[in-house]
Amino acid sequence: MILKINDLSVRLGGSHILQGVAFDVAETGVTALLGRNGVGKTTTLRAVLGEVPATGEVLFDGRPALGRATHRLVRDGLGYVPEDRCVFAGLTVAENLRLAVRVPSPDFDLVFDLFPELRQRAGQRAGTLSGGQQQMVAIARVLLNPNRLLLVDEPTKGLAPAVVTAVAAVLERVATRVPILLVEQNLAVVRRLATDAVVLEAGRTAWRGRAADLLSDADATRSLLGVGTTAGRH
Amino acid sequence: MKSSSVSMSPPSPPGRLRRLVPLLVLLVAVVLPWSTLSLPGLFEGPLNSPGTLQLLAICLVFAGLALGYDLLFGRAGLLSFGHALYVAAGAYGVDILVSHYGWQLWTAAAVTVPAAAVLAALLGSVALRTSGIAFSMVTLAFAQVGHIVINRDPGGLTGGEEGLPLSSAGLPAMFTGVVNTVNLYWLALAFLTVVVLVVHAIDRAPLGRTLTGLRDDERRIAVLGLSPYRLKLLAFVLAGTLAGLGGVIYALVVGGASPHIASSELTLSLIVMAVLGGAGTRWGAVVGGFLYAYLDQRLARLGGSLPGPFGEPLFVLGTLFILAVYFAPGGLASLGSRLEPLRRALRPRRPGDGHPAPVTDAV
Amino acid sequence: ATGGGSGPLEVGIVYSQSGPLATYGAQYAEGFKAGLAHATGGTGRIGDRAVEVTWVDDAGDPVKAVSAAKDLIGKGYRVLGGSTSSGVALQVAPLAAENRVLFVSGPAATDGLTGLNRYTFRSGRQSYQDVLTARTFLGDGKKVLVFAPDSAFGKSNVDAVTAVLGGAGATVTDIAVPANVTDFTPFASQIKAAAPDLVFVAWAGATAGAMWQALDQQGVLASTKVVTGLDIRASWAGFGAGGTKLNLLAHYFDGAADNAAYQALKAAVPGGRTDLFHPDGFVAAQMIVHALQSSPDDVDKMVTALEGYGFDSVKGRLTVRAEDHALLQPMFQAKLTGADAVTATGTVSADDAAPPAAAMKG
Amino acid sequence: MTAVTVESVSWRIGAVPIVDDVTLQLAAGEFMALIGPNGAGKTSLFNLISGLRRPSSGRILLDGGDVTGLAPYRRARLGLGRTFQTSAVFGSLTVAENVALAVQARRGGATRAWRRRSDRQVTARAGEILSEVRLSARASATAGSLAHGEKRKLEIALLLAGEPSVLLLDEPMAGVSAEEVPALVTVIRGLAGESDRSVLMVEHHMDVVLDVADRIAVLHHGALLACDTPDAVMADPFVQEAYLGESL
Amino acid sequence: MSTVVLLALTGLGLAALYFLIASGLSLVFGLAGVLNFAHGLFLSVGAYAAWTVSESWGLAPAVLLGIAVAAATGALVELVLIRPLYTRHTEQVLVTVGLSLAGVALLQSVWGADARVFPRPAWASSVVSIAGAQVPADRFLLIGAAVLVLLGLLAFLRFTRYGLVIRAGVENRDMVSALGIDVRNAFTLVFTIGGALAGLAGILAGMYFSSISPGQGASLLIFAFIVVVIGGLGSVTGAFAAAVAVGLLQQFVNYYGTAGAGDVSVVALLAAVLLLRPAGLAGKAAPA
Ligand SMILES: Nc1ncnc2c1ncn2[C@@H]1O[C@H](COP(=O)(O)OP(=O)(O)OP(=O)(O)O)[C@@H](O)[C@H]1O
Ligand SMILES: Nc1ncnc2c1ncn2[C@@H]1O[C@H](COP(=O)(O)OP(=O)(O)OP(=O)(O)O)[C@@H](O)[C@H]1O
Ligand SMILES: CC(C)C[C@H](N)C(=O)O
Ligand SMILES: [Mg+2]
Ligand SMILES: [Mg+2]
Repeated sequence: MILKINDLSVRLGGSHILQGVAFDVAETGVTALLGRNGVGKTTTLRAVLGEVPATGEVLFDGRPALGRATHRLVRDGLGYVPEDRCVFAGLTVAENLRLAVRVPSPDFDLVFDLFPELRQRAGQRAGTLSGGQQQMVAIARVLLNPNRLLLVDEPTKGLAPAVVTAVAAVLERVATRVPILLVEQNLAVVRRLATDAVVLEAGRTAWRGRAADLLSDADATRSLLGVGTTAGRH
Repeated sequence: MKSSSVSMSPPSPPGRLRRLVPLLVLLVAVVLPWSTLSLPGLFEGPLNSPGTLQLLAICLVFAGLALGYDLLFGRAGLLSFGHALYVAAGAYGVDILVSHYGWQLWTAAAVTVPAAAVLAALLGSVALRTSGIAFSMVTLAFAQVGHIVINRDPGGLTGGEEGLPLSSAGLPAMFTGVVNTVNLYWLALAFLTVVVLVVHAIDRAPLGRTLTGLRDDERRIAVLGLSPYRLKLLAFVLAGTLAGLGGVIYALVVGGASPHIASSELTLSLIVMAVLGGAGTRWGAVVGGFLYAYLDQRLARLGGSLPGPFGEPLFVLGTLFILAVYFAPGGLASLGSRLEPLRRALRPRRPGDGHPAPVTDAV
Repeated sequence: ATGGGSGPLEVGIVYSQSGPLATYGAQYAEGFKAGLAHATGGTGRIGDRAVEVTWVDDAGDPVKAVSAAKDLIGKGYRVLGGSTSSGVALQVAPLAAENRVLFVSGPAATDGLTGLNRYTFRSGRQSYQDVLTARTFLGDGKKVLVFAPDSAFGKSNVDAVTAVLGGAGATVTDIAVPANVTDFTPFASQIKAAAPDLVFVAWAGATAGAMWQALDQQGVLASTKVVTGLDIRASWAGFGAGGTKLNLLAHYFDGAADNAAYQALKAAVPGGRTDLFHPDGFVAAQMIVHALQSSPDDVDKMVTALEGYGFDSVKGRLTVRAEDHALLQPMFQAKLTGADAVTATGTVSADDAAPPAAAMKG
Repeated sequence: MTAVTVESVSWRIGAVPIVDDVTLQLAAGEFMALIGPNGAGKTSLFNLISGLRRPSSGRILLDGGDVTGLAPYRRARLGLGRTFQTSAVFGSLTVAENVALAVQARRGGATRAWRRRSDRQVTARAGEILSEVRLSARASATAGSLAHGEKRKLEIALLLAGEPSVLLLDEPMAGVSAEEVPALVTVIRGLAGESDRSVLMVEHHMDVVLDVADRIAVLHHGALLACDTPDAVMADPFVQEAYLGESL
Repeated sequence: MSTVVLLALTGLGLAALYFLIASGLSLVFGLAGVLNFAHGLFLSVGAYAAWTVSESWGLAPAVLLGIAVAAATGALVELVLIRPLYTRHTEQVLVTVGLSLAGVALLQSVWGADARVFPRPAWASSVVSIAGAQVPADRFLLIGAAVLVLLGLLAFLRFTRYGLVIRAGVENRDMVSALGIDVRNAFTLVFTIGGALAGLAGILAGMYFSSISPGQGASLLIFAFIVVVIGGLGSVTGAFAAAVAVGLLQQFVNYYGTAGAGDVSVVALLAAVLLLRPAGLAGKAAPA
């Protein structure tokens, strides 16, 4: 297990947002973190990363992660693609990428192979990129460095269908080398990528197990995710 | 932090009680000059002594000025570095008309305040063509010109750096002489009350909500069909008018005008007051302005008796301000709301009493 | 409060303990204490009543000064002193008249205080006296240039020079410089270009050093006679290399005069080195003691007693002119002989340095 | 009658065309979807129509009237409403206040400095709208603390409050959880339900697009490639290849 | 002719002084986004530190000490005051306002309010005769220092990643950390450099005026603000260009215009530039 989460609890602005989330992320493959809007998926990722104060236990690569500085966790191989992309609007695309480089030989080939557009737009300020282009920058940033685990929050949001497919393919490729904890609303993507699945409900873990088991169980998906198993097929 | 203006149900009894608190405070403030109570340490003399009343009057004026500024800064999100200009316009305007031209006080005030509003409208309409830090700097630039002009004593009107004492000839007898300090006190209290009424009315009215919206997202305001520019100008002129009025009262209370009130330091101290108390909150700026002015005046009185840097009022004020920013984020006004969870826990919960349901129930 | 009878006689001094003029304030306060002891024969009492002095800081801010004055007046004080800066003095003086209390202003040099109202007096010199002293340097020069900040202080100097030297047949022009200017070079070269016979410099404050530097570098000090006022000792070094070329008019410096009052002051001042504003405090104490001696309680009697009062003080013989309360006093001419040494080169009598009488306004 | 006419509109940054000579007509009551790869210029076109940007050339007409030079707020008053791709809500107001502000912006009185009885009706109307977008439960939450999907719904609520006759929706479904999609589709379809309302919607969820759109416009590199019935557009080989790609 | 030369060269000297003061301000503002009202205090701290030891240590070591003390002040302020407030941007600025109030008062209580004579090398008081103009030699010292500072800063921004890290950190600190970068040290470094630059400027200003006083730094700050803003927020080259414009404008207007028009013309320039190009001379178009 690359990541073990136990009894994770977060309070923000007076509300108890996570109330004892518990699940593990396997050493290989994609673990999907699912749930409706506002159940705390993003908050879970941010808590693991140390961006919000949390209590409980988080073991990353066998070492306690809570309380460690974010940048140290990242240097130890925890990559993060945030939900709202968080590209640096004032920096150019090239600067955004350069900033993300942590190793002597970053994998620019992979990045430009996947997103050729980023090469053309190297000099453009990231704030003026289209939504989808920003998403590309955000994903590209973690692909430059080798990682032990990726936390990826809704990577296909706002992407054109062809790009969704491409990103899914990228993640699939990446997942052969690095395990991914993936938050995703697009069940088609989940179906294609996920080996394991965790469902949150109201700040608690409501379901965990094999992704295939969840997606093939119509009752479970309906009650946990509110959709039939056929939803999300494009 | 901000009280909901779309209340879902009538205020509960304790809420109504809390609304009475300001009225009670006002009442106490009005009758205070009849009290001979001494509060050693807090004030030099008994409450009804001229020295104490003068001190309180100055505090009240600054409380009003700070709240007026907070209409701009805390509500509409406009960080003007030139607010002092409109205070100075009020103070010098009335002072010049009374002292040089021998006008009667009320006539002079009736001309000065609208003039300050017009000045704010003119300069605001130019400055608001920019935004963000550029806006701050343009307002600073305008105010700086005002400061320079006042210091140069054009035509002997302003008295330059020596300031212009308010000639008592044009003043009603009720405002001259130390025994009449109490009238200045009431005047200052009336000014503060006016500012509070105006700003709080705006807070509760649609305009308050719209200004907050403007602060949050200008683009969105525009596509909803409201002109951000006009809204900002409206806030700027309103705040400028209140500042002009405050300047008039200031000149009366202090007995004149000096270039300090046109300086960027005055604007900075207004910002400090607003933040100290809690910018954008209901009572924050009032509390901050009152407290700042009180300490500023009192520390000067205690100055000689304190060791080393503590003898410098600005050292103590600056340090206090830094500590407040640290330990009372959101200002002094937020100290109360920090106790809110505790209070809420103690209060029996009734279904649908309009408080936010816990987040997790909502999803 | 000062009830009749035998309570202490209360005097309130509102002055700069902190703020930009704190040094002036400190000298004033030291001088006042020395003067009080001197005038009461070391007892600090008038008759059987002790003089009790309350010291209040105004931080150089008129608002605080007015508050403090109102507080003191409200508590029954009938005698106020202090006012280190002109801005404060002008704001406090109206309170004296409104409330019929005696106000003896301190180092504030503005001419505006003279003749302002019946209840206001001054214990220092006024700008006009500086200018009258400067006239003694004129010789038979005809072109006079005033170099002064573009402020009320500067303007009053320009006006005074125009009246005094212009009246003596000279043509007076002026260069008014922004008070907060950073580089004086353009102005210095303007003076150079104007080639006047005499330059009167009225400048005080932190930038004086840069100003003298510029005048020296552009050759103004070498080519023209330059007259200016002498500030406190700590500032002398700021005259820089060209300082010895200057003709100084002085309100006061240590050693300008010698008499019993000077010896008393010298003995009381820490280190024995008296400075520019010590006499102002000393004189204020002398005037206040005289006023209280004439009547401990009746302010109008105090005013009458002070009007026309002549007495010996640190600078020599002083007289309070009855018409407008100008304080007639001798002034001095001096030369800088080193960074820390000044020698007197002449004395201007109180009469020669007497400003024209102003009408009493209130 | 055309609701929106875009007449040879171009928008260039430097020499680079972002929107390139687009001509488009949205009929009254029509529901048109605008698709295209990321960076095609869809949001930019919205910015031009709503007035946040001025076109480099070309004209924009609203209900037949030229609005090319008008400020955004003037266009909004003419009945043009829009949502933003990245949610732009009033973060420090509550959800209910957000909507009430929008309602009042429409009905007048948003800049009134005193209260009136009629403000009650505004509040009531805001409540209705919130339940329409299924956000009632969060009415008193501060909008800034909403989860992403909730903000998307609030965006729609703000739009509804303006009672616009022309709606520009920029990716309304992005980030909305699968469960909520059908309900939101219902809301959006409802928007267009009233006959005179016209909708132009950017959306990458093709199932939604196909579900609601009368016509689909395709934008690529700033230029309009096609504008036709859904079937025709879906059959277009370019759309198939460059936009839809192979299905997951 | 000699007048024009004199005005031009002293104008450039003034520009150099403004730029030296503005450089640290611009760096901290441009990178860390903090409009540092305490910059003037840093100036005074450096100058007083140098002044205190100048007599016993000699001028050169005193200058170094002054710069070091100001740099340490900058670092300390960042560590103690700015860092804990990094999510609260307005408060960061406000803390510097409080600091400038308290700090100047502290200096005043220690050294008194009066101006102190600041030492300078003898040659700095001499004049150089150029085309008939007597140009004070210290102006060349200032101009040289300003050019060196400009080049140094450009090299720092160009050849290190700090510039990038901090610009990104201002936008979203969490995200920079999430890229594995210790953004906190970068901020401390920028404040340290800002402090050192302020110290240098304070010392040179002390020599320029041949005196220092507690409020001197703060009173010079307003021109530095103007220079930074006209130059375009955070652009060091922009600030340099703006300083030259402001220095020359002020000098020439002060000579040829009516008295005091210099200040007003600078303020007018500021207003004009901002109204025509809200992002300043070197500013880029506002983000979409
Ligand atoms: N800073 C905050 N203060 C208060 N509440 C917050 C804060 N941040 C998030 N929340 C609340 O916590 C809950 C969980 O938010 P989170 O962003 O983790 O949800 P999510 O599962 O990622 O939802 P989505 O699918 O919409 O992205 C939401 O109800 C949100 O309103
Ligand atoms: N200010 C600008 N400077 C330079 N390029 C810009 C600017 N604004 C937009 N662009 C470019 O214009 C193109 C169109 O952007 P736009 O946001 O309109 O795309 P979009 O079609 O909405 O894409 P998405 O579906 O990803 O949101 C993009 O390539 C973007 O990078
Ligand atoms: C002698 C002067 C320097 C005193 C003081 N500056 C005043 O205001 O007049
Ligand atoms: Mg989320
Ligand atoms: Mg878009």
